Amino acid sequence: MLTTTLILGLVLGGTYALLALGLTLQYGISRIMNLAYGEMTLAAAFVLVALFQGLGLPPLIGLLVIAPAGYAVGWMLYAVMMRPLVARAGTSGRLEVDSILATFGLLFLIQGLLLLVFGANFTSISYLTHGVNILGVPVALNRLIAFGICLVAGGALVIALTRTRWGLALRAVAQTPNSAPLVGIDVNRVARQGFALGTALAAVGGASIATYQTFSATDGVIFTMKALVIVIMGGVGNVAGALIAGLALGLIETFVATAIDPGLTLAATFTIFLAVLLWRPQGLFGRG
Amino acid sequence: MSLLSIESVTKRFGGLTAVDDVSFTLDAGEIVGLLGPNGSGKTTLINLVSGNLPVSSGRITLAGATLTGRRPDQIARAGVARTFQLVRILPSLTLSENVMIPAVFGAKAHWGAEALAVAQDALKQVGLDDRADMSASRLSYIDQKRLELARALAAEPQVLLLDEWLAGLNPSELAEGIALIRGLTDSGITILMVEHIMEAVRALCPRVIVMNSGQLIADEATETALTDPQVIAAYLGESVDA
Amino acid sequence: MNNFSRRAALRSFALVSTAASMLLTGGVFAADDTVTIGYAIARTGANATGAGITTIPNYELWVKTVNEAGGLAMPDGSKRMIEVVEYDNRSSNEDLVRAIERLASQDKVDLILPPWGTGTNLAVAPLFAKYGYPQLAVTAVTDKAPEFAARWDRSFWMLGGGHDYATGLVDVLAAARDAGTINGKVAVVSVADGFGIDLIKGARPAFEEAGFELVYDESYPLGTSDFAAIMSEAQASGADSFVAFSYPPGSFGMTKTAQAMGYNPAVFYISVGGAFPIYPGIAGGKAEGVMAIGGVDASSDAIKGYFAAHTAAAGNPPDSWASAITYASLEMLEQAVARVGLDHAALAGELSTGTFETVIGAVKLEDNQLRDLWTVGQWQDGSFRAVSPADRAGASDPIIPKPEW
Amino acid sequence: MRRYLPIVGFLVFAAAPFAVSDYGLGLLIGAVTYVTLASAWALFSGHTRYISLATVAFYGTGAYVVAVLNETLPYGLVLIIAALIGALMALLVGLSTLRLAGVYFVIFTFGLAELVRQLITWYEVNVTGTLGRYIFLDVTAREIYWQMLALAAVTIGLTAFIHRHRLGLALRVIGDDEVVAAHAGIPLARTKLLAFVASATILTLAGAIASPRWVYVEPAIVFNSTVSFLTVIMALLGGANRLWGPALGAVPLFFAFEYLSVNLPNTYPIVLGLLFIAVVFVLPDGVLAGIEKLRARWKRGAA
Repeated sequence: MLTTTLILGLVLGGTYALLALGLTLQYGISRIMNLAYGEMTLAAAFVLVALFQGLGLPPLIGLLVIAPAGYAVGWMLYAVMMRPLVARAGTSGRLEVDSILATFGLLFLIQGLLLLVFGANFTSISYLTHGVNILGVPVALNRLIAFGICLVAGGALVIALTRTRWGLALRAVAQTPNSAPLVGIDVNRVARQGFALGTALAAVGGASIATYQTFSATDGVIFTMKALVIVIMGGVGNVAGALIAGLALGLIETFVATAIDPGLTLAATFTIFLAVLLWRPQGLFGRG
Repeated sequence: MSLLSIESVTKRFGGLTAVDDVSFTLDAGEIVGLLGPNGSGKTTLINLVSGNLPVSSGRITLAGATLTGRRPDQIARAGVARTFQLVRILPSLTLSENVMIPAVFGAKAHWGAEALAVAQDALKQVGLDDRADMSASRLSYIDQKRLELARALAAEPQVLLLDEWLAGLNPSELAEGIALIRGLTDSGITILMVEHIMEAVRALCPRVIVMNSGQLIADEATETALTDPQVIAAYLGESVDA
Repeated sequence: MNNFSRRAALRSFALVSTAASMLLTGGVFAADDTVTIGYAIARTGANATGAGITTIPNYELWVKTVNEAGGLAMPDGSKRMIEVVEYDNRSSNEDLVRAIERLASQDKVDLILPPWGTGTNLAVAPLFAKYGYPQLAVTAVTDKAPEFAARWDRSFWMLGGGHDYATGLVDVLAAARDAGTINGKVAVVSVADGFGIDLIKGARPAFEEAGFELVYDESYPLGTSDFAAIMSEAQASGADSFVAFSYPPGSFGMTKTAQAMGYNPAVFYISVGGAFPIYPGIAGGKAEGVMAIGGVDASSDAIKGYFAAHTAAAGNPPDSWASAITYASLEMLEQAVARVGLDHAALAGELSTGTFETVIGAVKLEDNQLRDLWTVGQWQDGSFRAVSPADRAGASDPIIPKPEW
Repeated sequence: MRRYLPIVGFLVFAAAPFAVSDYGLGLLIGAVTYVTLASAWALFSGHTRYISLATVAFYGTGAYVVAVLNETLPYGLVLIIAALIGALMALLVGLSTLRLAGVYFVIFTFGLAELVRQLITWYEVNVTGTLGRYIFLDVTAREIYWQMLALAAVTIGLTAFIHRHRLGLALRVIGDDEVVAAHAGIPLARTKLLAFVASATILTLAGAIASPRWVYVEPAIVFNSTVSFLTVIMALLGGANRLWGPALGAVPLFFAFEYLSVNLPNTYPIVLGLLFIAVVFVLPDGVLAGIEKLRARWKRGAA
């Protein structure tokens, strides 16, 4: 039983972590509190289904198209919409308010477009649904693939952030945006990259969710919320933290569902989330 | 009888001891310079006195009343006012509102015309009384510094803590600033000022306290301190007149 | 600041007076040669999906069908075209209530069609009653339907209550157990909202009375997207019957999870969503034998014709539970209008006492409720066929155990 | 003369139900509800700049209290209990969260609304076994309107009072710089708590007053996070730190939403989204500040 809980929890946590990676970058590096994050993942999910059903493109190939497209969209969004807000805010705290408002508008805009283009129906595809036996626990292949994507994307990000010059610049901007320019970092460029990369990850997360979960055009806020919870638990801008927090959350939810009461899974999530906020607002794995 | 007394005060941040067992006292009406190289713990000490940071151990008293363990607002109401190393004005308020705040929320709790009068007096002391209704966000840097001083004065404090209040001023502004502080001491207020500008320290403070790496290394007359080998050693590598 | 506030107050009055003129005038419809029918339905928000599947396509199909036939027939034999006034209730009851007030007091439409959902239908019931409009509440499942029908005598409740569906299911399972095809253990999960609670509250005593043992009985919150833990607990419980009182995302998620983990209970029952046309696709073409709430007499010509018309108009077939009843409610309205006209009192009386020919057969309401309901259906040969009540004409025999995925 | 304008205005509004249709009254209720919510929200958040997304946690709780108690207690008492529960909840939340700064506070309040919803759901499912509750109260739409109008008047009156009072100044200082506020002698925790509790009590009461119109109540209906978002947007649009700002944001936005849902039911979210983005870019400090700026420019042009 414990093995089952552990494996199911890890698989679930993997999808959570993947969902949160993009948000932690956008929020940590670009300082954009992106309320439209869930809609962005949803848009990618719809595109994946459209590619699969319309063009017969296998989802794993579709991912290779969607990820760079997400990067491009994020890049443009930042340049057109976020950059003016960042410039206007300067060092004051108003960027928080402005980004909440602007991305709230974006949330409606994307949701409206999705409803218009794809309709209000539940959408789902069947792709690699058969089970694979892991230590005696049957797990759907598509979930395993999503878990693998999470590990690859998350691992690559952690390595890129800790081992490369580019990663150093990103981390510098995340931690001290005001002093980063002093050491010759182009904060605007880094922030744009962070936002674009975050959007690409949101797209990858959404596309992999589309392979195993039923969704509809109004589900975005659920994704945003899960991602937010994990980002806060892991520490803003902390990729490794988001990975660990995502996995932990998956384990906790599975544990609560099996050992206590499935009715309390979401309540447990929010309780832990609020407790972390009060006890360690910098995140479980942040400094300080 | 000393007014402000610092008794074996220590502040640790994790493994770092920023202020290490520091003791000294200030008499009423005294103006004392607090010197030391960057990172020696001066600003931390100011933060401990004003309650911005809690002490790790030790005791601070004002006229016999214990300040340690109390919140900044309680310490402010007890009669301690301060300025900040990086100037902190309130941009969305007018000059007169900026200055009025400690008068309203301080020990005397003035309100209405009375508070306005206190604010106006303080603004006059620093020479900003003609712009009382202007938004503080539109002030120049020197005027922001003046505003901050006026705000500290409007608290009608017993002890004024100045954290590099003269830093960043050009020579003529500096002369003005020194004259302004000297004017204050004449009114009987007690001042502890962190300062890097030796010219100002010489001109204003008969006595200095010198810190290095969190420890108090000298508490003596200014002229003595500035020739003290220990003090000079501490400043080595640092530009004294930076 | 103070000065400014006063100016702002002045300005706000100017603004409000513009708004007020908007309140007082507004759209006036020429009601001579057309029949205006209004509805406030969820185009956006949480209810948009349910409304988009069950309610909106049927309203649109019916209006199109009637208008193509020359309009709505009146008692005098004349025909009047239907003109639709539609608002988005944004899945918010506040907006919905206001929209109904607008339809009734401002637009003064001839008829109002109800919104989608149990809570929404209850929220507007006092308003329908206040303005006298008949309310054909289809997509509302509530055990309190008899009370509501008594409280608001022009309201009609057409989808039964949780108790009906729970006992219908228990009947099917009891017959199978008595035949020796399944054991006496049941694993049941329910979604934690009004619908799930109603069903599980009806099901617990019914199962107990029939001698079943509930070896797993848990609820899960609305918005749960991962069912691996729940399904593996149910699988480990030793029950032959898996019962889920679920909403579409849950129904679909549990199906996929069960397939992935090779969970093959003899009875696999889910609730809302199981009768959706997209379900076989979601089940990867392996829907055969899955039971769900609702059902239609798939072999009847009326249903076949309705499915074909719906597919032609909306691009996809209807769901096999509330859709046909929704359409039937509109046919009832159409026939009642043809008999007594648009007078609300007469219309309500006719709906309450008359007999109507509809896609679900002849309908006669009992105490303003539709009681001839299909409670359990099963996917058989690509159609979702009603299996309970077994003694009703048109019922198919259930296939138990369900073929493996 | 101008001093009496708000009073005259209040009387005009109080008499309005006699002149409008039922739908008109519905619109008035909606508009006044959002004026109340936005003004009450701004009472705490406008000056302190703590963006709270917990509006619906209180608003929904108010409605739920009515749903639970409406059959056992007289209506007036139910309202009082709702207000008390809101105040108590705000006190607990405030004590634990008001030291959270900036975006952490935003997220916490967002999570709080969800937690309250989940806990009530779990409690109802597992303890009382009745998730949906009915509110069959003989409160007419007019009475709801008058109650809400009175609450709006009280909220704006209270805001005006606080603006002129030391508390208002303290809140403004806190919004600009908490460190300075503390060093000027302002007790941070107590000041913030006072404003937060006042704001939350009004929000809860607003939910309690509005609830009889819903008839049927369940957590998914009453804890609809859109309400929190709309409140924030409305207050910020008008100018959250001004007395009439929230009202001036709430009224036009409310009517804009109504217009959109009537005339563009299919593209409503798209237009709404574009509208928001436009507001952020064109009127960053709210309508009132925008008008002020325009006037200043016009004056300069004239001079």
